[in-house]
Amino acid sequence: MEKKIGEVLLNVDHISLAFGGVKALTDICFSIREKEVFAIIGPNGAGKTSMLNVINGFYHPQEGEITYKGVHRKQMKSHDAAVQGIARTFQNVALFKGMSTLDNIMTGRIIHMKRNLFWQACYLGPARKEEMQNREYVEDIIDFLEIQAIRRTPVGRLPYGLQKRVELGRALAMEPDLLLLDEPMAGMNIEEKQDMCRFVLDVNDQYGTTIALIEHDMGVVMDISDKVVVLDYGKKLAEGTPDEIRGNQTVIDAYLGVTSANK
Amino acid sequence: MFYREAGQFKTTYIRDQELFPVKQDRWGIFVIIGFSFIIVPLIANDYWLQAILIPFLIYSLSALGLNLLTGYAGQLSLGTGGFMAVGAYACYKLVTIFPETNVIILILISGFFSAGIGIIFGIPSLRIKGFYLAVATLAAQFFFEWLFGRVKWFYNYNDSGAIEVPVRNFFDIAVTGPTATTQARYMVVLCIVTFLALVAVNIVRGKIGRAWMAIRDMDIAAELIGIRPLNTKLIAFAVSSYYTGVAGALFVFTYLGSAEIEVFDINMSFEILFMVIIGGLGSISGAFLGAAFIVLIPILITNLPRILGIPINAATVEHFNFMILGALIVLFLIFEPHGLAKIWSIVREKLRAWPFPY
Amino acid sequence: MKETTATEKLSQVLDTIPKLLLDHAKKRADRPANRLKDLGIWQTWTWFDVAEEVRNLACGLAKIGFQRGDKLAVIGDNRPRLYWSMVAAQALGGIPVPLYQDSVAEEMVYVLENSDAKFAIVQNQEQTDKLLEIKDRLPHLEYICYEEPRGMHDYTQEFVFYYKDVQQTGRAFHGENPDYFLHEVEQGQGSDISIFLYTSGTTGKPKGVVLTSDNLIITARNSIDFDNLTCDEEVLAYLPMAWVGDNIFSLAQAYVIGFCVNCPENPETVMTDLKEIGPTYYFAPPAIYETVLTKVMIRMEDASRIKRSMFNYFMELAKFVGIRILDGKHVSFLEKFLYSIGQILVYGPLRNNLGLSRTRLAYTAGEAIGPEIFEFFRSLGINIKQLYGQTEASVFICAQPDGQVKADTVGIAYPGVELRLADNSEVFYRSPGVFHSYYKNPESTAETKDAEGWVATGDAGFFDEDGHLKIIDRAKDVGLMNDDTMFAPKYIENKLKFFPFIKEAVSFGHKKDYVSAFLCIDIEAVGNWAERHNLAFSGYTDLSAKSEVYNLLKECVETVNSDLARDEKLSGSQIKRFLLLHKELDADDGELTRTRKVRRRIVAEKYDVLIVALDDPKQTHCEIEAEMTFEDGRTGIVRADLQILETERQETQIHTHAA
Amino acid sequence: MEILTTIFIQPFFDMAGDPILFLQVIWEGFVTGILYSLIAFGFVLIFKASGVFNFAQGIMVVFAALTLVGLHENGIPAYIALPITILVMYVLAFSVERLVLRPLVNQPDIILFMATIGLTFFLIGFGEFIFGGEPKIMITEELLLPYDSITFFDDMLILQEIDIAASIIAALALIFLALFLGKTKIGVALRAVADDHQAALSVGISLNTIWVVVWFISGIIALITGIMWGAKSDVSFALSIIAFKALPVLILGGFTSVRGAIVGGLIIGIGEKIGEFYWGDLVGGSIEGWLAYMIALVFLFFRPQGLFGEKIIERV
Repeated sequence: MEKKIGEVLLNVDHISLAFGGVKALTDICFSIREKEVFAIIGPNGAGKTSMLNVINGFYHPQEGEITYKGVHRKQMKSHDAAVQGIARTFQNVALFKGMSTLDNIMTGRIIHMKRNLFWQACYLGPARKEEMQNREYVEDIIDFLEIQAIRRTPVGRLPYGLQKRVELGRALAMEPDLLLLDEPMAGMNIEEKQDMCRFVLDVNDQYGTTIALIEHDMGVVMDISDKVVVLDYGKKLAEGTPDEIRGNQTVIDAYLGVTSANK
Repeated sequence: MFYREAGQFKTTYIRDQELFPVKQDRWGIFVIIGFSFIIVPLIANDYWLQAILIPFLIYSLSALGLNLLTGYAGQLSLGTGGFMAVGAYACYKLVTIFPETNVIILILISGFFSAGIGIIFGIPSLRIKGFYLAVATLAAQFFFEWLFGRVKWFYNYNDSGAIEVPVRNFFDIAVTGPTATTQARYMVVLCIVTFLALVAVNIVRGKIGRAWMAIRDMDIAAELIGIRPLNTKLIAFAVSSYYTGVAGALFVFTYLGSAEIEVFDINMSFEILFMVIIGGLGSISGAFLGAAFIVLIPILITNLPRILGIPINAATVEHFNFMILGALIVLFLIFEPHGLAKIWSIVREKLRAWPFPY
Repeated sequence: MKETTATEKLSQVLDTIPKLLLDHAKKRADRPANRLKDLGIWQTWTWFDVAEEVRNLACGLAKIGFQRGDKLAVIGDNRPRLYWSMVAAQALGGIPVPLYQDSVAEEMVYVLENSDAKFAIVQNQEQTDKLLEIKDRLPHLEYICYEEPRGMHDYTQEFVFYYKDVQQTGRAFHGENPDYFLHEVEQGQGSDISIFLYTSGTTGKPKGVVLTSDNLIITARNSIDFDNLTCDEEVLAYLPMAWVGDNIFSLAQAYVIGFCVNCPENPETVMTDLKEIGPTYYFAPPAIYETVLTKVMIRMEDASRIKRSMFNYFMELAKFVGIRILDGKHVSFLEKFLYSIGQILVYGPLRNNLGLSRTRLAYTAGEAIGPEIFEFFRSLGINIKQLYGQTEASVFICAQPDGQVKADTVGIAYPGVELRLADNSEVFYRSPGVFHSYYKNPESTAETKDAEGWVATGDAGFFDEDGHLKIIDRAKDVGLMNDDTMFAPKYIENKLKFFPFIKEAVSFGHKKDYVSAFLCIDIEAVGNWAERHNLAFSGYTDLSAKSEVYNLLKECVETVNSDLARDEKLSGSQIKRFLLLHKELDADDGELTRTRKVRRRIVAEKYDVLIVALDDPKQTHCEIEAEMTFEDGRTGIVRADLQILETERQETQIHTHAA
Repeated sequence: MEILTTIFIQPFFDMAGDPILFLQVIWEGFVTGILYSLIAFGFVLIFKASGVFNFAQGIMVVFAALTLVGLHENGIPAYIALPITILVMYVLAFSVERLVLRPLVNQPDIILFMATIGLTFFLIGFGEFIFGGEPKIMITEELLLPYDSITFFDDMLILQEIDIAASIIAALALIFLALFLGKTKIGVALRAVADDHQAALSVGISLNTIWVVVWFISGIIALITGIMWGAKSDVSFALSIIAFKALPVLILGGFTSVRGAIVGGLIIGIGEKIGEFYWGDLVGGSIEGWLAYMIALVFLFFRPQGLFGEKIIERV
């Protein structure tokens, strides 16, 4: 069925980023629209992750500007980005090892919890009510991701695939408008990948979340994304629909050829 | 073995997130609390109360405070002694300035002073991490050792340089000062510690506790999900210091009766740290277990030779104390780095799975 | 006893499930009626809530166009909402038709088509898809209603409804005409058709057993008195809703007496959910009890030696003491004392870990249960009993009263049930539970049920010395030996298969002088045994050929013989000669059905040579070559020379020594 | 206003007013600074090589000194006592590696840190048990260390010879170690360990050996420090306080930078002496105990990675 792509949600305008002398990103422009599944692809070290880090304010670009929900910003603290509805998952799972699945996902609700220390201390009245409401919300996510069985398991003990799923859950708990996924399917077997694809798509049209993802598996990218941008050595190589990208010669030379070779 | 969990199902989140969801645990804790409130005051003699139980409770409180900071929020601190001192001296000044006000309230208030100090010394935690921070907190330790030793105003210009606890009543029962009975002082300590322990549990199982653990486990990820590192860390420092501060006040007011700044020296900080580590980082019960361990060991070492009738002079005992304590620490770290709390939880799991091995 | 009088008084009026529901909604409005493990907790509905839910749903269905006599198919795991939809249908004078949720679309076609279901209420997307796949072949099926919205957002067909939307409509509808629902319910009578239950026919097409409200409710009342169940029972509904048992245990009984039915989160979590709920009243087929037992033993293997020996000691003790205590027999003070220690150290914790701490009453049925399994649970103090039943009887035909429980009988005739044995020892019964008819299948109805309402079970059996019924086999399979002693292959084979070492057994005796048998070893069990007696072997065939193994199995066979010797009727059918097959009986080779039942005819002709050899007392071994399918699907010929062993047979002896 | 002058202006006038005195103060600071540097150096060595935050460094100083003096008290001549002490330090290093480090390998840092505190307690108990708790006098003469004092500017500036000796020896020690690290195989391996353990192994020396060596070296450094310091005050466990004085040096210089340790030591030493001398009285004196920390903290605010550390780029 046809899903409606909305207005521009996030606009990246001539972004350049360097560490010391090393240029990580050079003059990158693209824009992500609401309800879109937007893929960033490129060989290793192409600056994909750096791009995400810039978007959610973890890195601060030397040049260029980012417009999110119509607001321009040069610099932004990562937690502000979170509060404004940008959530993300990480290339190598960044869960809180000491906590259970449930608690990990609950941390995603912190930005939505307002009660102060005093109420916390009594753990009744408003604080408890708030706690319960958020628990309910989180349980919906747990149900959605089909991880009921591991609710109480410390995430450290979970297999990699599940950890990725929990991490997605934590991001969802933030009720993000823009969800950044850094290689959500890396190191997964076929079934896990299929599940993850299903979840990503379901998130996209059930929660109406805009999704920007980095992924190596071309098949996956071409299947699920509406728009693809290709990076190489920190520069933008191409941008367009999956089909356009498939057709694009430069991309094939620089990248697709390579991966298909070592596949 | 004693667990009968079949049929203990939860129909609401409130019941599901109770402190002790398992009935047997609930009973256990009630028994312990009931025992310490009712039976102990009746049966325990002065030696037990004065030499073991009161210090045990106070140390537990202090260890609890440090555990919140180090075990939950992951910020290592070596300044515990200093923060305790702040609590103690603040309380002393308050009591002398407001003689009419109820001393227990003052004790609880004096915690806020150390909380404030804690925030100030917590500020570096934004820029520096791990051992750098630990060393930084030593500044607090030495600064306050110096401050309370040098500035006479803090000990009301006593010639002795010590702070003497005045007699104060609670519903015309003396609870502090020379005339207060050990029972009375024990009850005061017990009530405050129980109350604060409950509060601590509530904090750590809620939003704030999770924020702390998030920062502890992976600060970057925590920040990216919208947790503000500075606020979170500072709250941790404030709460932690509040606990240690109150502990300090109790230490002087209900345990020592009079004290000089030396009691809060660096070794105090270490003892508390030992309690936290041996008890188990990131566990409330650990604080109590650790405190019990550290309090009891020296008593054992001191009394064992006497019981066995081995003649041995006090100095040597003192030396043995140090050696054995040191050795024990190392052994503990080698054999159970997660501390007594971990051991207990293993035992508990075994009991739940009984007769199965796991 | 009070319960009884109460129920009798009620029975004047409350003769349908919906009426009972409304009654509970009045009498025990805020007692729990259903629970579902969902979103991490046990969501609970009181009887009042349930009445609401059912009413809204019913009204909603009516609004859409549900009329009296319409059939409503119900497909899904055990879910309160699905139970409610059955009740809603009954309230409107319709007929619910529960289906097996795991059957594929193809298998559903027949039932849906035969029952001409007009409505279907299904659990989720998966089931909906099945129906959509076959819908065009089901002219009657007009409406599909799904319970779980997950993944359903782009199902835009106008005939597909969301459960809650239907209830929404219903609420509105009820607002407009408040007395509609009550009026509909009042129209219902005990004699009305209450439900279609399709018997998963082992042979031929399934048959739709038609049961009336009276069938279900009267049977339920009897059973409640028989086991004096109360409204405080907790049961876990985890067996297929299409199976008659679930309709009695989780619906009829619950609605008559008003206890709470709990539904697991999903099929994978049944065991944990069982432990959380701790049912007071529990039903499971023998297979489940068996797996539980094996799990226990496996887990105990890893326990420390002291713990293990303690465990074994107390389990031994329990075998004698526990069971006697349960049967109210006398036990010495010392034994009582030891048992109570065991209670603390082993039985209590064990029951807790199995989730059976609170279980007052447990039933097993459907197949014979291994004595040691049965004893294991009873020795723990769990009052597990056997019952013998059929869909056609609304379950209950025979059951074991408390205190008179045996591993190998199914007990005495149930209250209100008359029993009769035919000459070929087939069991006939007559009871208030006897089914109305097979839907659209008069001839089979006639075959099974005669004019006076006697129903043929198709099972052969006999009464033992205390008048307990013993089911031995399907009547048609029971044979006669040349000396006219009864030969019940399945009975013997089951006894054999109770031994862990024996995977499969096929016995021959019909029109023969003596009974002989093929045995297939259980490679797991025997393999372990071999390793423990460091006996090297290269594979299945090799292992079965070992003489040590033969002797091991010989013991088993002889135990069975001495067992048989205790029934004068069967004593003659002791096993004289047996051999160990060189290969496992395999569904791929057509020797087993997919449900792992032996196809004796096929086996018989395939291994004709062997049977001949067995029948000829002079032969001590026999050449065989048989085609078999290997793991990788290749087929090949396996050649083997099988040894044949003579076994001890014993004189008939009625005096029973402890097992 | 009055107060402000006394804090912000007066002291500098005093400095300018009596430059020789100022020089004297700086010299004092310089000497203490050197000793701080030595301790910090031993500390850095261990931290680099085994990632252990060795809290026992200060106690090792005392322990070394105590052993030396203790042996001499029992009639063993200095020239024998000294090598024996060195041997003791080796045994210590060896047993620490065997009994503490090896069992705790791969444990989180805080655990190892705690272990060293445990070690500290043990050594205190042990040392006092063997040699008794009462303060002792360092055997300066027997070790042929000078103990006169030289004076300049007609007795205005007084330098203790022992201090000069101390600085020279310290300097020598540092140079020697620098060479050792730079030239010898072990030294190279040792520096490799700091970067990554595999590399170290490739050099062909087992981690355990390296750890023993490292702890031994810092043991010797401790001995040197102990002698010097003991010569200035007396030998007792009160000395271990200087260990705490060395810690701010570490924050300042960075845990892993040798240069940092040395420079930091001097900054702290001189800084706190000046602070004490010119400002101390304003607040009641003897502020040395914490001034060092304050200096370090203030410093950190502007350079979190310490004097010579590189700026850290965080990754996710």
